[in-house]
Amino acid sequence: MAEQADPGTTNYSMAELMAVAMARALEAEDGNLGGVGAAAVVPMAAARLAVLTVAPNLWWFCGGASGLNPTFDNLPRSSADPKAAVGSTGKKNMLDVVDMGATGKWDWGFNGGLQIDKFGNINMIGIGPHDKLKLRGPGTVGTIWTGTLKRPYLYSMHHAPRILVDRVDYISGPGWLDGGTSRADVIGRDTLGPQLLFTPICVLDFTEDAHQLRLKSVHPGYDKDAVIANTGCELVVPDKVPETPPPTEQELFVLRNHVDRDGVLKDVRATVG
Amino acid sequence: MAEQADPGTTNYSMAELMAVAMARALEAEDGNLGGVGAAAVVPMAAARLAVLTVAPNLWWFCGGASGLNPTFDNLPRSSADPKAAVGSTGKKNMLDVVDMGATGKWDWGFNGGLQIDKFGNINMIGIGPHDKLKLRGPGTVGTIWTGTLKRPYLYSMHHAPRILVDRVDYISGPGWLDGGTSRADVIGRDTLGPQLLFTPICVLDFTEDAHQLRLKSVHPGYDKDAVIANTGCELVVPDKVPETPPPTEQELFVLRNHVDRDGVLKDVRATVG
Amino acid sequence: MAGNQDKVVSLDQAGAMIAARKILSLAGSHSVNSPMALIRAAIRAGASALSIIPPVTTSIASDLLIAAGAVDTFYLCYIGFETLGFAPAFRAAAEAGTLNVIEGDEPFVMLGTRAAAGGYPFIPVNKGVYEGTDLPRLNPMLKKVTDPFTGEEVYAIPALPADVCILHAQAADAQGNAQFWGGNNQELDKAMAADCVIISTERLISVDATRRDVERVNIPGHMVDAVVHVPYGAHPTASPEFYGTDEAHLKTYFDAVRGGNRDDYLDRFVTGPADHEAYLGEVGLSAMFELQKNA
Amino acid sequence: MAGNQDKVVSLDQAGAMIAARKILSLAGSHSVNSPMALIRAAIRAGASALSIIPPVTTSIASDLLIAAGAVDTFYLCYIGFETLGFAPAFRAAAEAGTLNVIEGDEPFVMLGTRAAAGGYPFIPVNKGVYEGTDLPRLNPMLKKVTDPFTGEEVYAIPALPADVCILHAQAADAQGNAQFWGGNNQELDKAMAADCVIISTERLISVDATRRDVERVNIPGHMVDAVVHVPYGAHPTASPEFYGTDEAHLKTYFDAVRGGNRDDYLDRFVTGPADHEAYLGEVGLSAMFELQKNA
Repeated sequence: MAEQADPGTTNYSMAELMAVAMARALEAEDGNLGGVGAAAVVPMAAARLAVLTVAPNLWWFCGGASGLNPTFDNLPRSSADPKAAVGSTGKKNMLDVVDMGATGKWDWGFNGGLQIDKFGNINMIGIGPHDKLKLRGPGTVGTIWTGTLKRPYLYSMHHAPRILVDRVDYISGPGWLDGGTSRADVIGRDTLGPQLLFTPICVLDFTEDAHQLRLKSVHPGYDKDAVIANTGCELVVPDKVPETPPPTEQELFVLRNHVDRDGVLKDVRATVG
Repeated sequence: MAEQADPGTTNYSMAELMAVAMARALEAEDGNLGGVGAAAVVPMAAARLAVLTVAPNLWWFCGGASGLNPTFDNLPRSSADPKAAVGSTGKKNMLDVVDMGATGKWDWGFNGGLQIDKFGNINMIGIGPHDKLKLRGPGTVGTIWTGTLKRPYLYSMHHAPRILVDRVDYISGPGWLDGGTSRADVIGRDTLGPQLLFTPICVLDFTEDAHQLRLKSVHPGYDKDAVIANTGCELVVPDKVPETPPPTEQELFVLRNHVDRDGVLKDVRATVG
Repeated sequence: MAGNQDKVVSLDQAGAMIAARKILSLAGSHSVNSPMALIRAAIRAGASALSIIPPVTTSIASDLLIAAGAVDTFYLCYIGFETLGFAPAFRAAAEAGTLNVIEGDEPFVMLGTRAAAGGYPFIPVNKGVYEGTDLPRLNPMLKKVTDPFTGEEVYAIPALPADVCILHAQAADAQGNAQFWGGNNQELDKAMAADCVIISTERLISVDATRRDVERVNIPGHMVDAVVHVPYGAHPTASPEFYGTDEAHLKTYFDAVRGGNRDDYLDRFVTGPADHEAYLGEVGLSAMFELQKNA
Repeated sequence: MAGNQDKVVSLDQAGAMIAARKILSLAGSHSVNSPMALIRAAIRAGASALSIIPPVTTSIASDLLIAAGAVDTFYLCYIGFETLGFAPAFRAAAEAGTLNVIEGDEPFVMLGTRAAAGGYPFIPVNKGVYEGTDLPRLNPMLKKVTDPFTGEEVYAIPALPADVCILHAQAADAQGNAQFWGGNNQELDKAMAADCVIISTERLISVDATRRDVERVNIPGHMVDAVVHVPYGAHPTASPEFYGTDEAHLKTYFDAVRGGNRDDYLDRFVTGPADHEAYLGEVGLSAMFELQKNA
């Protein structure tokens, strides 16, 4: 059964660690436009932190409240909270958000899933036969845009064999599909599949040609074996896997004083197993 | 050659007379929603005057400036002038205006044409063969919505044989088409064809079954014969045709003090012949 | 519905108007600006066998209707209770097979609504949108159409018209001119796509007040059939600039439904209270005032 | 074009960007908010063989480009000079057969733009829209398509993407976040339907000023490629809250082109002045200030 993920220290929470790791990855997107959706408190924190640290020119859209580049320093629990739009430089209509999905104008975005498979495909639909789902998922929301996003990023607040599976029951968000050239063949060559996957215990990427899930770094307090034991799919595990560098003092300072003054990330639930 | 229309008195201008006549007609539309488009200074004045006299619950959309139910008392020369939206209770996007055309949600509207024929069809396209137009018209704008408007109204600032023709060269705004049941047959029974046509010398309506142009009243200073002489199509002319009642003192007071304080309607050009 | 200059009705009247219709469209986003008082009124008025077209993300607004047994068919894009978990009534009904779920998504709901708003019979989408996904297989309402300009086959999303659209506004006047503060502007298309539009509002303002601040008007009154003045009418969801989401109340609901005590919740908060004022009494006015701090 | 945080370019640079492209989209309405300084710059930069997709009503913005010989193809909805009469250069070129006119209309231009903005290959329209009119016969870009949901044949309007969209804003910041005061909101879809978006602005404001008044932002900067600071950049058309339409100047233009003296006008106001400041000198600053009274 799932247990609360342990960041291996009392210096920061697991959600804080994940937000920091995700923020760092956004350095590669500086100047590019992306977004976070519903139920996305950690990606929201990551985008705001990235702007204040490694990606000052990041453009980001904040879900339901619809703000572009908000400057909140009290992280809301929901992107739909109007306070998530504080200090925005613009507001987007939901229709425009969809239009930009359909026209492939989003550079990056964070998405999660009920299930994520070894090629980074996402399932938000459910588990079991569709006419009699064993687990009825919450619906696909914007996961379909992983097919048109130039570079999708994935995350899951839970790392468990039931979530990281060999093959998703349904593809609501296309990843690298069957790996290899399959995504390029089916969707076209304008977009890439998932770049990274963040979980409570590690960061994963995808191999260069097969586009298969590969362990990239393990969070403090966990090791390779813990990752393998809690993963339901085949995993490429290099001989040497570095530790995810823990949040620096500066990152924690900015996170707690300019992103999340209320400490919302202290009690966001993240689980293992 | 066309000459300036003479209102038969120095008490009011021809454009003022037309605005008053058109405003009176809007009594039948009290509570209903309609609009005026581009180059529509007289319909704008008429709608505003109607609200202040006979149709207090009229809903009307004012063209390019996009205001609903504006309360200007300085009539602008153009509906695109931002001052045309003064005091509005709402603004409409152009897309919504089109959507409402396509879904048949406009109750009434005023439209004009390069040519108007005996069944109230409108041509804004031009005169002559389409690949070599003798007169290139300004384009159809919203005249196409006469097909979905519940009750179109027509007007022309010019009354001449070249304008009121037997058959328009092109239909950009469908009227009663070929008369009789043809409009109902082709477009459906949800909308009616044109109700009235206002010109500088008369008001016309359409016969009940054939839906053919019929003289309804002649403006002061003109008579039946003048109308017939300046009309290029067959016209149903009843034995007795009343005079259009001239503007009352109260109508002129409201028009000049609450609709058109700058006297824009004093020099709007209206011609005969 | 332009004509009437005074569209104000009582909450009970609005509930009966909703209950008389079958396809119900909602806006709001997640746990913000949901027309909760209208929903409770519709349940009290006996709404049943509804088809729900929700906004792209929905929470208690839809789940409560399902919990009350008022829903047959649900056009799904996303339903959930964020950090609390899956929508409990939705999940139970879907897994039990008592709810017909249309497996929709953002383009399906947004463009189906846009098509209905604009009178397009359908909207064809870019080739890339559904490639590589299982959606076309799972959603029989998606069909292929041949693009007459290129000869290519593309997916078509049908227009999704509604019988009635219910919305919660921050301010509206008696003509129905309504302001929605915050959110992502799904309201206008939702209203245009519906035969009947009913608006609950925090503040009922004068038409002159509307004219003073016309740039804030999101829906012009000619599209609106009824206006209900319901302060705190979005509770337990948030009303921007008035009050924040009542997280504790959401948890009360969530725990009750997941714990098999949905009737207790319905009795106490939906069917039990005689009117909206009684509901607020049950919630507690001091709790309501406390939520204002978090607006 | 999100990346760059400073998109400010000179008017000459913007003119060259426009002149390097072929399908030009304009917003503004009639003689309000036309990007006239950009248009003059594009003519000076040698713009030629353009296809113009105008707003639903256009006036001197399009007619001047035609007068300058820069236009091959014109997507017509409505062009005119209101009380002055027909657009003189358009009419002469169309009647002489030197201008390819696409016989469009409101649904064609608006929905073609919407389709391009949203990535729909086309938009099918309600059956009633074109019935009884000659438009389908005169506009070969309208095609029939079979509605896969009903089997009925309906008309389809193709997406009308543009290479470049030029707009005049009342305020914009260096990131391209732009405000359009007044008008009927054709700008956003126009911008989304274009590969490149260039905005001239009355006021160049700080990003902090944008944040202070975000509800006025109509186009977010990530859609914008270049911003040009051009006070009086809409002259002789109006700039809402800054100045009214210069009716006398429109008549000067109208009389010159209709009277066969278009080159005199072009020399004096378009190709002659060394820059925008020289243009304003030719118009006369006191005349400009006078127009402010009519804003």
